[in-house]
Amino acid sequence: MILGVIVLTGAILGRTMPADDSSTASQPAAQTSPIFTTAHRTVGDAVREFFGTRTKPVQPIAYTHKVHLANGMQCTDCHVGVDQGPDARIPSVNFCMTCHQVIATDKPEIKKLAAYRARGEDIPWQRVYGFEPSAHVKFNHAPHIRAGVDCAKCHGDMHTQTVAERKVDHTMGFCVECHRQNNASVDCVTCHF
Amino acid sequence: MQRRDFLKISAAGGAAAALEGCGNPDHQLIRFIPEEDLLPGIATWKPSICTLCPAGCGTLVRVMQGEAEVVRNGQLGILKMGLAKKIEGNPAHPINQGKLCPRGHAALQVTYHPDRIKTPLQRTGNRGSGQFKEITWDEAIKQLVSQLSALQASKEQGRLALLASPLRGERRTVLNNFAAGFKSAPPIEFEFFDNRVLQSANLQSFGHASLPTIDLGQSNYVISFGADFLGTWNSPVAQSVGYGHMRKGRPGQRGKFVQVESRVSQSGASADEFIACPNGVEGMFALSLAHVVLRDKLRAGDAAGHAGSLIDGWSQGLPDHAPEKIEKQIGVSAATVARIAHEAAAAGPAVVLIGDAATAQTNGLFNALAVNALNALLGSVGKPGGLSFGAGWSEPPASAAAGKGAADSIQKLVAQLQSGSDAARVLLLFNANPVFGTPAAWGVHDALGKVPFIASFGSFIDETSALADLILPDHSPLESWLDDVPASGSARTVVSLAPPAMNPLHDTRSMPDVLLDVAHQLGGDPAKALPWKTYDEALKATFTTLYIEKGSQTAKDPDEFWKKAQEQGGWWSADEKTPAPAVGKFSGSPAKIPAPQFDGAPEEFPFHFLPFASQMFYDGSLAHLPWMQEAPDPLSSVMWGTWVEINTRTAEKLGVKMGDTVEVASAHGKLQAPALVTPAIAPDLIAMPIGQGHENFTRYASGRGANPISILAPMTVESTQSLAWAATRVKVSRVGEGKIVMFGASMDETPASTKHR
Amino acid sequence: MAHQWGMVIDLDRCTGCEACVVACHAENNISTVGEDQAARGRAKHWIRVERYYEGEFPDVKTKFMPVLCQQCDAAPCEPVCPTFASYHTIEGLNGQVYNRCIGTRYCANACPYNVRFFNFYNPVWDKPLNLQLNPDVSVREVGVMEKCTFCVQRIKASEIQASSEKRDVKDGEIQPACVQSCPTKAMVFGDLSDPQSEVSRLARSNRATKLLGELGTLPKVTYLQRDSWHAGEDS
Amino acid sequence: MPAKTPEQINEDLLRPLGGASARYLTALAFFAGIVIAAFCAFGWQVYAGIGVAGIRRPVFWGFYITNFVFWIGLSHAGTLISAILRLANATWRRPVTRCAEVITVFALSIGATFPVIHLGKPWLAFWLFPYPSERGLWPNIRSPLLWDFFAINTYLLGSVTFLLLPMIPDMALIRDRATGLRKKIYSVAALGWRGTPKQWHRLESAMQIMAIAVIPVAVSVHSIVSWDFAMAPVPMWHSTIFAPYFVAGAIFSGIAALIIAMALLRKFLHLEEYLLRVHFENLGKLLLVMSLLWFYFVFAERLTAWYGNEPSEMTVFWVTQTGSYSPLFWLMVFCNFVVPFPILAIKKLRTITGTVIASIGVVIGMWLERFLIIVPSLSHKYLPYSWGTYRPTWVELTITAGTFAAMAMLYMLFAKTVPIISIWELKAKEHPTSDHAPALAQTAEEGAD
Repeated sequence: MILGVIVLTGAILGRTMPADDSSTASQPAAQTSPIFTTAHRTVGDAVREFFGTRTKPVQPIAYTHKVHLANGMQCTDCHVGVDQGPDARIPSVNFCMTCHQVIATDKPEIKKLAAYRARGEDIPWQRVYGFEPSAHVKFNHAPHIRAGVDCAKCHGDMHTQTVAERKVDHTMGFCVECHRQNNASVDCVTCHF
Repeated sequence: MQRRDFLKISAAGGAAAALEGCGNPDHQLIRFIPEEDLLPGIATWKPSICTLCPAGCGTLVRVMQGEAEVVRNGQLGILKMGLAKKIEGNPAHPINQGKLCPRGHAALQVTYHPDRIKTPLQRTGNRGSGQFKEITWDEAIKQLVSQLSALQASKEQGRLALLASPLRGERRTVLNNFAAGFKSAPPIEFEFFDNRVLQSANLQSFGHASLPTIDLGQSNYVISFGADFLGTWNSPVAQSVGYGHMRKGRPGQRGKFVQVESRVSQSGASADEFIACPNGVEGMFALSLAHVVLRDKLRAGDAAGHAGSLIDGWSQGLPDHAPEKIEKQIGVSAATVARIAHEAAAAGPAVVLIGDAATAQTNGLFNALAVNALNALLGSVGKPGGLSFGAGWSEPPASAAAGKGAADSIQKLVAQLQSGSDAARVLLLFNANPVFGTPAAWGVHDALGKVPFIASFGSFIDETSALADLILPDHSPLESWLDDVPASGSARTVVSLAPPAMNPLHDTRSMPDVLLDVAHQLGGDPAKALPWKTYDEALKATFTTLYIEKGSQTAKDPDEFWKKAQEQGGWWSADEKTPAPAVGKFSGSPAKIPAPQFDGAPEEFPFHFLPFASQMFYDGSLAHLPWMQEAPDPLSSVMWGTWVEINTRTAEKLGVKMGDTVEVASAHGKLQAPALVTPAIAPDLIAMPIGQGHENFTRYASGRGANPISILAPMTVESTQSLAWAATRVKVSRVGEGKIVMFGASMDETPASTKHR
Repeated sequence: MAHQWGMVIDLDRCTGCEACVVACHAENNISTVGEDQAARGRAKHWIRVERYYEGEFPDVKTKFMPVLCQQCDAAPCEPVCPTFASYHTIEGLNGQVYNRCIGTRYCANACPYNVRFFNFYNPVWDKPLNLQLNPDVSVREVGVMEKCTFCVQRIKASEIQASSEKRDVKDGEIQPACVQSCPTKAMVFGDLSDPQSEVSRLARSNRATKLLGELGTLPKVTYLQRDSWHAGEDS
Repeated sequence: MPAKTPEQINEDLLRPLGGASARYLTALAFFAGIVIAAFCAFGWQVYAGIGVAGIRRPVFWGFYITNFVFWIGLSHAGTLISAILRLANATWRRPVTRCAEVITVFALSIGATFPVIHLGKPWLAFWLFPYPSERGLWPNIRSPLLWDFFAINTYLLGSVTFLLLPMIPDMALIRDRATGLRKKIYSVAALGWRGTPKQWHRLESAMQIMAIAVIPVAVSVHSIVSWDFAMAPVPMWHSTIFAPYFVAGAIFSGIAALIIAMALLRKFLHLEEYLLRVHFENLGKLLLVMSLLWFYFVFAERLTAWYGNEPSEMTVFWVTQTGSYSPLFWLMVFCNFVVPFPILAIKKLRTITGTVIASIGVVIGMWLERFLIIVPSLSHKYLPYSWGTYRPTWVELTITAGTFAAMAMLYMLFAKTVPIISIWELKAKEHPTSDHAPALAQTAEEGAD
């Protein structure tokens, strides 16, 4: 019972972080570094991570994957670099505007896009997938693509999605099962380092 | 943890929990449109140059895309940009050959330092109070131009002083041209370890006013008088690469390394034979080695040529320096001297080095001349496995170094300010920190305080730039166009070049670009002296000259040459041919080796005082880097602090225990620091690392430890004006219990359990 | 057969300059802890240069010895971990799986070399020092044990690169940060399962010893003892 | 001393269960305050990081694991002693068994929290449970910490059963006398006890089985705790003597704790007529034996280390013998041997006060012993470059104080809810299986000899 109480207190208290950010005074010498920060911003974040729940991303522009793919575009047209390295690029507003300078300029979402560019701002996309820092996963797209893993295997069928949704739950079980089926390494440091 | 912190943090945590619904504050920052087109997660390597010490190592910077919080047009936002992530040695660079010292790695933190000056600043509070307000670049440059124009208007151009840490390559040209165009006095160069005594000796002995390039890799016998050539002296990485090769790079052949000094230095620790010798008698020791070589006819006397002729009694075989006669004075038995001389002569090629404390005695110049003569006698000059000079493309003009030290100019500046006649009215400061780097007895701080207007181009507020009225922050080296012309370290001619490795993080501007801008705004002669629009234009012009002078096998025109140099990290000659030995004829006016003088009566001040270059902080200019602060000193393992080295027996007599606070007092000041009791120092010597003791140098270095330079006596090296920083005597007393932070615990003796079996 | 990564450190070359120490900090996102915490023994240096003096001045002998995780084949740290956070990888490394670590610190007690470091607090990077962080390496949070990984991120990157080029990793292709920076080339890294590799060749030297070899931990780091100079040996 | 009637026994032993006095409440509040402070300290540690404790490199285990071993050791007071005495049919044991068994349950629960408290991430402690997860990961059965986990849980389960079984008839007794809510609660606890011969028989055989089963479990628990240390190649840890040494030490400290608990109960619950000098004297003799045994083990451990002269072991040996830890070492010898030996060996001194003084010495001494096993070895492990020291912070001190307060508080609460002396066993004559349970009067007479 005591153990239970401690575990619970731990779970709740353990992973929060003080909100105060050192003020940006112009006087460097007066500042001192804090001894610690906590692993999470808030108690809520800590609890959410403990139970593995994530908030749904809200995208600033209702980008539709369906339409782009239906028009014959490929994933790698925008997500450049996914076959070369760990991450796929999320295109910047400039990249979108190479086409949308002329295409569908009257649509409300495209107007939003143009407005961002006019203000000199990039689109603040929110992450859909991605691992918690405390999961310490070093995922690398390129070897997976070289091994012929279909994008949909991990991201769901984007032909049916408008804004990207978390269709696949990237749990460790999901990864390990696929690795096992394909005789890929399941050594821990394959992904965790 | 203080209770106060607890309450504060609890409250903050609670507030955070309450505000949680507002979402991640990072998401509330706007995102700027990226300026570069980078692939996430993929590293590119860009050549750069290490600027933290004069060695001029070539580096490769690993650049990856990252998200930086930056201010653009007065607004805080997130920008995806290429960020330097790691610095490695450039394998193609002839100096460091892909290797790097600890300081070079930490250069990364200069760019990302939290206390870097982010915008131009104008002083608001009293001088030195550290109160500044942020201004725009237009305002800042306007202020500087108006100050300079005022000097021009009153025909007082000579009252502009420029104070810089030694610059090389095109930056030096820009600064010199600016001074010349403005008709001010030439820039004053200041750094603590300026090596000018050795440069001066080399000029006299060999006709080269530079430090030697040492071919350790092919040497079989290395004798070093006080030079910490594996730690900080001259070109330490190049020398370490050579040392590794000397020790184990040639199958079946292993060179011997003998270190002669009064405290086991970073280099001395690796010696095959360590010979203790009091400070100041290094020259005598060298000459007694020469005596044995001459006496036993191991080499002919005239082999030393001109270098030998400078030494009194050389032609007679140095009768006064027979080891038997001087063994008491140098504290080394005649048998040892004879053995070393025979070993060195037989092993060949042999090379003798001198540097650091051995040249910072009042008789340092003569010590260096003696070692030069010994080198010449052993036939080490200009030979494989020996030392060579003059590989640099544009060696500093001989007159700059000959017979005068940094002290000369800075003391003159101070004297003028103190007397008020011809005193500087405007001072431009380029990273030099003489307030920290000169003895308090010189009065630099108060004198500089009298300058009506000081503008600093540094990236940090330090003891000297804290006096500034205007701060025009420079880019960090990684954000700048860099070039360098190292004078030693490689037998090849090297001209390093690097474009910026990353875009600037803050609202800073490159110092040479600002000077060009200021010169153009002033118009007239200054503008004519600096005809380039930007600094890279100036660099390109220089590389065109270089192409024309040296030619190139790979580039067909100057443009391609310029491009290839940027990709490679510079240009270097293909051949490693050392210039012909500049030994010269057997002539010259002989000089006797004078006895060293020390400040302070031995009765009152029983110990010699030896400040030494810190492996992590060099001359103190790197104390602001947290990696350097936390890296344990290799010998003492001290982190985040300073220490006073005291011999075990001496400490016992003084009743001092490890970590006790002791007071070290010279006739010119005193300081307190924790004691480090060690067997690796002479019993009559007190040593202290230079680097800590900053009053005002970012959050990581301010108010930490004590500065040994401050208590030094204003002694100069005879026949030069350089500070004889190892010529002070001190007394030591225990103050009480203290605190010393060490990474290593018990390291005095290897216990049996750690000995390899 | 899987690679067996190993290292040789030549103490006759090592000058104790600590370039490796700082290179490791830069490569592996090792946080600095500040003076107070350093005084409490919480400083983290995955590789350290141990210095020992023997004798009295002037006959004092100094010995430098870089100590990093020895990646033992019979590692005492591995069996004691209740959650398999510390385990033996296929390539013979002592893996440390941060996300699996619950912080019993048992591994650190069991390790005879004291090369394991614990995150007593969540690490602090004063902005913008956080921008220097290497994205290829995890940032370890509070309560987690960490230690030298032989720069596993570099090993993985080279292996992925080699496999994409359909070849094996070349000898000398992988250099951990310490090896890469070492000015005297005192450190050599490579595959011990390949008898032709530089590291295997050096590990067979008659100067080769293992640190605390008598404990039977079978370290994969080999030290080459200091050599001495004898007059006339070379000529 | 005249034999007590069953009614008197009921009266005397059920009296403490009545209302709480002001003195009782004050003491309870005092201990509760310390426990709350300890919880706050733990909360702070979880929030800020375990860095608020004094542990450091290389002493990664400090007060917490000391407390863990100490409390687990203390837990051997009860169940083990009571089981041995039960099996040996030592009749004088009857008033002693329950207060001993309670010590076990509480000390074990407190001790078992320390491995969680000392974790870097205590909220992940459940990873020690072998449960199926989608990750396909199980705990590492090679880790002594996992052995601990199973051993302690087994022992805790066994001890709780061993405590609860003989409580059933007493619960029934209280149930029969209580009304209202209390009656309902005690009815549940009495598990439908009617006092039928069949029930008595079952109880007796269950007790017999438990007593036999719990002894190897108890021995294994402290052996396994010792293996937490002995399995690691740490100087002075890696020793075959550790398992018996720890078990002996555990029983040693357990008896001492029992003597102190009995003395306090005797004084505050006015049980002078039940907890007699004979009990203290008999336990005192046991304590004397254990003191000698402990000394023998320490001597054997130190002698072999010294004679072997293994350099890394000798470092730790000398640092405890003459170095910075020597004051603690000699204090330990003083507390564990110099004080108890004469007191317990000389019959005249083996009084209630005497045994209590000896016991206090032993509890302090045994805590020091645990500390001296853990800290000096870790702080002087092999390479001298990374030696270190250890100093606890207020967090560790508060939590340590909190556990002692928790013990006191739990004991006080227990004494308020359950008769601390087994009533039915004292009235052994009355129930049917009295053939191997002589009367209390007889015991008292034996004591008077």
